[in-house]
Amino acid sequence: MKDEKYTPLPRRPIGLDREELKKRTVTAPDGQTFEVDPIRDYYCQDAPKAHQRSYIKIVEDFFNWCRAESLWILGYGTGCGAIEMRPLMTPRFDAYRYGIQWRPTPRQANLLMISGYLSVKTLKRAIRSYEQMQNPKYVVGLGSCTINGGMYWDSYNTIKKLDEYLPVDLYIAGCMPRPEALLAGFEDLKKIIKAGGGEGANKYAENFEWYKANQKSVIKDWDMPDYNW
Amino acid sequence: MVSAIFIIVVGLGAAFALGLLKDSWRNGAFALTMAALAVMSWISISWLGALASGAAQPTDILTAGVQPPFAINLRVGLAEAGLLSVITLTGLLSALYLRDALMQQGRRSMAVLLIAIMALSGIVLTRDIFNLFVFFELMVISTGGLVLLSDDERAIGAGFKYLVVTQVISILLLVGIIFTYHAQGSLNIDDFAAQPLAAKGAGLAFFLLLMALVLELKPFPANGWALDIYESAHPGFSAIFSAASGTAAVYAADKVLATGGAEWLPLATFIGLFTFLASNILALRQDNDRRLLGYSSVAQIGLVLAVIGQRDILGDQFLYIAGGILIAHAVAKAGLFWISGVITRRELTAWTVLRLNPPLVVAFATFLAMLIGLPPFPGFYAKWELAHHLVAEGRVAVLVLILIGALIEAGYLFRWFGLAIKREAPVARPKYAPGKVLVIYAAALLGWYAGYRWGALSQYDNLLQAMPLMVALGFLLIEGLPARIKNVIAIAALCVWFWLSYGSFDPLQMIFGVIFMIGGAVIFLASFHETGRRLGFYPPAMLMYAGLAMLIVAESSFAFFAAWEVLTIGSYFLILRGKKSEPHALSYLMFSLGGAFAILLGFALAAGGTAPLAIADLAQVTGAVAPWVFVLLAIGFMTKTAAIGLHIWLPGAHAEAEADVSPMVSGVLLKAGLYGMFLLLMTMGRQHLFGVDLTYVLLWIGALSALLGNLMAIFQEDAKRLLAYSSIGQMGYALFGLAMMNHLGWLMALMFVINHYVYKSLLFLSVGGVAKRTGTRDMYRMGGLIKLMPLSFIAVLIGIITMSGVPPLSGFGGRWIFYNAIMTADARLPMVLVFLSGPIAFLYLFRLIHTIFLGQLKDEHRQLKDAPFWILLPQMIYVAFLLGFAVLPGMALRRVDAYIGEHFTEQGLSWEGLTITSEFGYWSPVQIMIVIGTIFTLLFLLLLALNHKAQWVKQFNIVYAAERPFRPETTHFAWNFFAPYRRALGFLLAPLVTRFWGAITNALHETAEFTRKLYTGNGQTYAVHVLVFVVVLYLVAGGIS
Amino acid sequence: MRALYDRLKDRFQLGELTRQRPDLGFVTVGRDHLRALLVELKDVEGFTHLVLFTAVDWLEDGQFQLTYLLNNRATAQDLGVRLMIPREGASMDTIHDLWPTAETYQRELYEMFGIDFPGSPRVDEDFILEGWTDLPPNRRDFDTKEYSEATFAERAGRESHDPRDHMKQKLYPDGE
Amino acid sequence: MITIAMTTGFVLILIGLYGALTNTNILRMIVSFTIASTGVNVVLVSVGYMPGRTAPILDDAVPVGSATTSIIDPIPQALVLTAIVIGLGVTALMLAYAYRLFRIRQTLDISKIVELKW
Amino acid sequence: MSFEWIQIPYALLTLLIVFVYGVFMTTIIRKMGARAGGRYGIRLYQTFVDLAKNYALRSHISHGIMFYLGPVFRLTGGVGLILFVPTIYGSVMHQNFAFAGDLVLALYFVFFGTLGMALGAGESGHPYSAVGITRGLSQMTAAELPFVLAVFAVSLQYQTLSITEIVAAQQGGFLSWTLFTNPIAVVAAMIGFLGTMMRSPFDVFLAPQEIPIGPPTEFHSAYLALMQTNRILFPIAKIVIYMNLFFGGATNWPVFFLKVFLIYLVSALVGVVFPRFRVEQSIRFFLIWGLPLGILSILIV
Repeated sequence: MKDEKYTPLPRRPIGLDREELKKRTVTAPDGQTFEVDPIRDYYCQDAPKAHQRSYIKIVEDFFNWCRAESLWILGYGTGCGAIEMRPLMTPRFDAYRYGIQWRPTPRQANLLMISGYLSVKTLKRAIRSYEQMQNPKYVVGLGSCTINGGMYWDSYNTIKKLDEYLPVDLYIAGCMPRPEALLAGFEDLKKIIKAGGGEGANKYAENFEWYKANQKSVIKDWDMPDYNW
Repeated sequence: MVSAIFIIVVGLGAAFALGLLKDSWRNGAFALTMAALAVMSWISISWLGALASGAAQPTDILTAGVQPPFAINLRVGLAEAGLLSVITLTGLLSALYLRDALMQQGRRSMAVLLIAIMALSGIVLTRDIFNLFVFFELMVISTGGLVLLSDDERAIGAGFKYLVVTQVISILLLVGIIFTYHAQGSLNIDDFAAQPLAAKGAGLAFFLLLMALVLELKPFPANGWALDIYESAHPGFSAIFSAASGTAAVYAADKVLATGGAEWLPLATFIGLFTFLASNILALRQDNDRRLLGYSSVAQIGLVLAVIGQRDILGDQFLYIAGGILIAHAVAKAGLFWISGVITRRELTAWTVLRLNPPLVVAFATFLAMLIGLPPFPGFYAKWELAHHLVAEGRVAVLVLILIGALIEAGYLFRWFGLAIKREAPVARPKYAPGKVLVIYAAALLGWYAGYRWGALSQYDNLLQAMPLMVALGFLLIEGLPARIKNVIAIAALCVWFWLSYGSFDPLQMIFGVIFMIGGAVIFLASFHETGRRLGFYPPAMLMYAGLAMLIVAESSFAFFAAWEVLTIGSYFLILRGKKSEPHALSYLMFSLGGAFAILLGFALAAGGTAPLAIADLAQVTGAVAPWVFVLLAIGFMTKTAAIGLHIWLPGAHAEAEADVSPMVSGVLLKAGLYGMFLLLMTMGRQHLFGVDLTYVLLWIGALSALLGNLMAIFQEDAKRLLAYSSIGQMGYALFGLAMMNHLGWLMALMFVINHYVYKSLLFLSVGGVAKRTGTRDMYRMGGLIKLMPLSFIAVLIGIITMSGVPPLSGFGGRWIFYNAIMTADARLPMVLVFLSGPIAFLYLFRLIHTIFLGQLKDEHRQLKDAPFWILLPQMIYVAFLLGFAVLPGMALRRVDAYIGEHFTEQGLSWEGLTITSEFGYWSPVQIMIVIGTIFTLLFLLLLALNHKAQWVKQFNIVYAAERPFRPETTHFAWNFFAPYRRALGFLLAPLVTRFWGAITNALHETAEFTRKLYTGNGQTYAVHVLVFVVVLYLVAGGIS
Repeated sequence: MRALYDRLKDRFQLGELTRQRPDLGFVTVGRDHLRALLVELKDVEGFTHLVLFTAVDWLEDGQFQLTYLLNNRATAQDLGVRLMIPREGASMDTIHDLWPTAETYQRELYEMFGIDFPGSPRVDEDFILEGWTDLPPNRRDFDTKEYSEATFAERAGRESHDPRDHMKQKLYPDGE
Repeated sequence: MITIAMTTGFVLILIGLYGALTNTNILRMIVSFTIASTGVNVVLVSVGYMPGRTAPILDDAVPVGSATTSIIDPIPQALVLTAIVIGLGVTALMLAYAYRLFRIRQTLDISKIVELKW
Repeated sequence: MSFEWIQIPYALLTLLIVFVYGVFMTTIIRKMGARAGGRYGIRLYQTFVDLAKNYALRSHISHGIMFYLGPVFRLTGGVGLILFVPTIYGSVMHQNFAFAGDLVLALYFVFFGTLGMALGAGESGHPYSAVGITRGLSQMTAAELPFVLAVFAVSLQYQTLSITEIVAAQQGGFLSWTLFTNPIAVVAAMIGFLGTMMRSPFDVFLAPQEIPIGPPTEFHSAYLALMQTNRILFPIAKIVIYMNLFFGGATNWPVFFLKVFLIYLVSALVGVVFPRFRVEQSIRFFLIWGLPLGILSILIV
């Protein structure tokens, strides 16, 4: 039952129309004026490239082993899973002994944990962080929310299928999965990587158009370049 | 030879003749007046010429044909002739200047003018005290008449006050005359000298006579009337009142004093000094140009009176000294009053209008320099001689007071000059009456001529014949040429001078010579960037270089001091050119002049007499005076190196200067102070004062400068200020090295001299170029310029690596020598400060490069280009030199090492092969370079192999906690960059020194503000001042005798 | 609480006082008296803290109910001031000058209910929802399930149950 | 005699100065200064006075030959004459000033002419 | 001393040994930290795996020339420092390139890598990098002070600036070590040592909690790998200087390993016990505790 009488209230421009991203005219110190286009001038516009394994197999296997044994997680929490991950650092679970560490910056991390439901707003940040990580990189979805929406199945603001938007390597089911399940999940992820299956970044680059279309279909105020370097 | 009496005859006759003319025939009357004045001037000048050349002898003119005392006699000697020339020429020029006013008032005013000049001449000529009274009264009456020439209605009140006071004075004078006559039985001055005053009453009579004459000199505080006249009278007349009347009155006082014997001289000295100091202090608070000039006049006459008070010790130099000061004062003050006449408004800032007429600015500067006694004007020679005489006779206190007064005077005069040059000028150029302007130029030329004569008479070299100075002054003449042509000439002049003189240099002079001349020429390359005519840049710049050139070759203390003052003045004008540099240039000048006066005192103490002193003879100074000489000279030199405590001028002066001036005043000028310190330590060595080793004190000063200079540098937001504070620190290092008094310490100081010249010039040029492009000096407004200005970035990078002493560049050499030097130094505590300051330097250097070139590029800078070619060119030369010097430091230091070895036998360096070896360690620049270069290249290749396909991203492609920046301004972390450091060590930055000097200047200003309330403006109060002055002085004099 | 109500009742033409707990009560007030009442409560009666400012959609009545929940720290009392405004063209006076925090609540109401607060700072900016273009989601005529199905991709094979029936089924499969 | 004259002269000077410094009316000041200069003149004359001698006018009463012993010192007399003349000139000038001052300021009160100060 | 070509392979050998030992040391120290916290800690080969992974990452970005060169500067600083200091006393093989300069060179060359690193981090344009740099530099300047004073005291004590000669003077029983002949200087130097090891309580400029990781925020893959390599080499290089100046140097590799381990242990033990200082607190700490000791040490020599 839509209310026909409702007229939308005025909103500030969003997306690429927002004030900060509009072209602005700037006066240089010498008095010349010129135009600055924030998106074009301040951000790299290039699309991501797929990086093929260019090494001979044994080297690639060695590297994959290294990658598997040195999983650096981006310390980024969404939803309730953020709480479940913390115990992994404590003496009780001690994920370090499996080569798992937390890094505070996506530049240095390899593993993005989506630890629960993703609202549209958070999805934007998750995509940005993912794109700022370096290839090869892995995504793990935690809990039923990332798998099929879970209890947020009819929410107006929560995505229900993470792999539509990011190349997920592994889901760990549960609501929420306990730390033990996480450890087991990491072991599975390691197996995938060692087997050469951790090519999510390449998949993302190869299907870039598809992922972007999906992302943009839910993120109405797309206000960043297509790929966040 | 026409008898001098015709001066009086012509004046009087013409005045009477004017009375016969028709009132409407004004042109004729004016012509007659001018003719009469011209004749009077001609007579005076011809006498002067004849007496000076020895063609004539001093002559007595017996007016009634009988010998005195039975008739009045006049006398023309050298002094009289000179003063007559001043008076009559002032009259002549003023009459020309007053033409409009005189024509308007008619022949009566012309007659009064003639009477005035005649009366003043009479005062000089006569030897009879009652005749003196008559001429004085004539002067009073004619002054009363001429005051009315003014357009200013207030002049009438001032004139009346004047008359009131002169009534009192004439009562004193008459009573004094009659009792003197009673006691002496004669009115002739020459008779007094013959028989000393015996009777008790005679003392009082002479006192009254003397007081009356002294009161005519407008002594403080009995001079309110005179100031009112100065303020309100027509400037053409004020010129006469200041230059001619003052001159005549001084001479009258001198004549009478000469007969009174030595016991009256202290009184004259006291009055003179008191007036000189007090009037100068009072002038600080003036904002009316003519009243300020009035105070200055009063002060100058007081100075002359003080000099007269020293006539017992000055001997045959008395005329030279007193005359020098008097003539400089007369010419300058007349000129300044004349200039004030072409300026319509009376506040000091109204003088900005002069800027529309540059020759007038030159004249203004000339007059100011003459007043303060800067080279090459007569006052300079007089000051030098006076100082030496005073010191020779132990009257150091008098000298110190004179110098303090002169410093204050320089303060307000140059503050005024700064206002005139820097405040906003009106756009429309006013129409100057050509006659008036010509008169002003004539005065300026006369000033230069007087300078030349005094130079010729001096027992030293005539400064105006010194080649560098002549070249610099020559730039005044070619000021009309385009800047680039002048720049070529300037570079050529520096190179030619170096080429002509380097043959005679020892290695020390060689290093400084190369920095001053060749270094100066390299900096001049940056000046090619300026187009147009660039008025007012080359004369001061070349004046500074002339001073530097003269400084290196100076062998006597006089030559050294003259060069020092020349370079001070040149650099002052140069610094003053900066946009907001007005207060900083002034404080620079004040510290420099204060330092120069300390040097003067030091040299005078060292000479101990009037004989010329060779710099090398400083080594022979011994005894109790030696440490004081050392202290004074060191203070003088440290004002230039901006040692802590004397540093507050430097940041502003260097920061506000133009892009190519900053390296001149920082890279080059600071080294003059170090050169002085070198000479001082080389000749005088260790001195002890109160049992303290003075070099130890220097060690502390150097260390403190290094620490605090560096510390202050890290908190600057302004890039050039940062560099300026860093200069304080760097000079502190050099001073520290020198004060260690060992071989390696000196070598390190020299290394710093070379390095500091190169990297500070380099950095100032780069920062200046960047500031030119970005339009700001605030570093936090810049950022991310590396991609747009890569060459400037490279220059700054090389500069800061060198400066911070990181291997492999040459700064490391300095540090290495430093470590070796301190191994044998005795004092260890100050070293702690130096150790502390080393890493701090790293902080501000990093800040410099980071906030300007790294971080986020701002919107408005996105399309900047690299600095202009001509500013980059010298930078690239410096970069090349630094790289070369890093590998082969021996090319400069080897010879110097040997040279220093003559002074310190121990501890040389061994320069064999590629390795430099000391007693303690070793250092191999080439090998370091190779090793570091190889490692770097290999690692770089490794990274390239791994990473050659890197994606180049733009400035907002940063991880931002999953957010994104919107504006570069809010993303560039730059402002208050070292906040934690401020929290930890900010307490060291309390501006104690600034507060100290601020308190002194405030106290002076408050004193002036308080004291000038004496001058209530009421004529009766002024008369009371006069009476009280006489009574108090009588009591004081009684106390003295 | 009652004493307070009696003091203010006539001056501000308050509606009935509803006391939910000894320390929590609600009153209704007309729009004309709202601001005066809030000022009085804040400055005189010691209700210095705006705990909550929210709305309820009475779709059937065509009205929004606004609730300003105030807290008096000294007496540990909460007082809710309730106000009905028409749903169509909903608009209310801003109170951000009384409580700066109200600015945030007003942004929320603007975004989630479509209630305008003219003059409130940044009220037209995105608050929680970024780039929302549909009906304000907290209006009851907005169908969130329909929107969700239309907008977000779904994974096939998901079953949804009514929680009550499902749990009953699961716990008591026999039907008891 | 000399003492009386000289004392009178000095008293006149002091009266004149006192008058000049306490009266704010310009005309009164000028009169006071006239009194003071009269006093000065009296002092001048009294200095030259020698008891029992006559005026230094060489006429029949005073032959040239005995002049040196019979006349008083002529110089102060000459000085007085000059001083009187000059005093007259200065007084005239002051009066002229007073006139112009009154014309432009409409007052003769010197304490009000203080626009130039400090 | 002069250069011969054979020294190049010798130096490379030293470098290799130090590198391997450094990897091992880093792991051990981290494991000790973990054990102090009750954890098992990383595996023995973990440091090496991390390094290899970072070298092997496939994609890279660059913010500019200095960003690219920063890690190169950094590692050059570390490698150079090792090579400019003789590693094993009395061994011809492990004199490295000490002929190029003495103690002063070593002291100042420390800044080389710091400067390059700071420039690289600066060009990344990340404000957190700049914040980290100001904190790091501020703290480093204060921490260097007691160390430099102690070094000067030692060179005064032995009247030489040559590291080899300082080591030579300490031979002949452990009682002739500087540690026992000049204990105050050693204490001062060790205070400075704590400050430069980037460990708690002086690690605020890395501050992983407040500002993600400080200066290296933007560095990744191969850049990060170079920097990690430096983090392995540099502490050893630094400890070698300390060992040579204060602890009698090492005449053979086992002694070297032992001494380096023990000195490293000092900072590790302090690190696991004490919480973190703010920057101005650590500056004050060095000025109040380190500086007077340093001054005392040069005054009493």
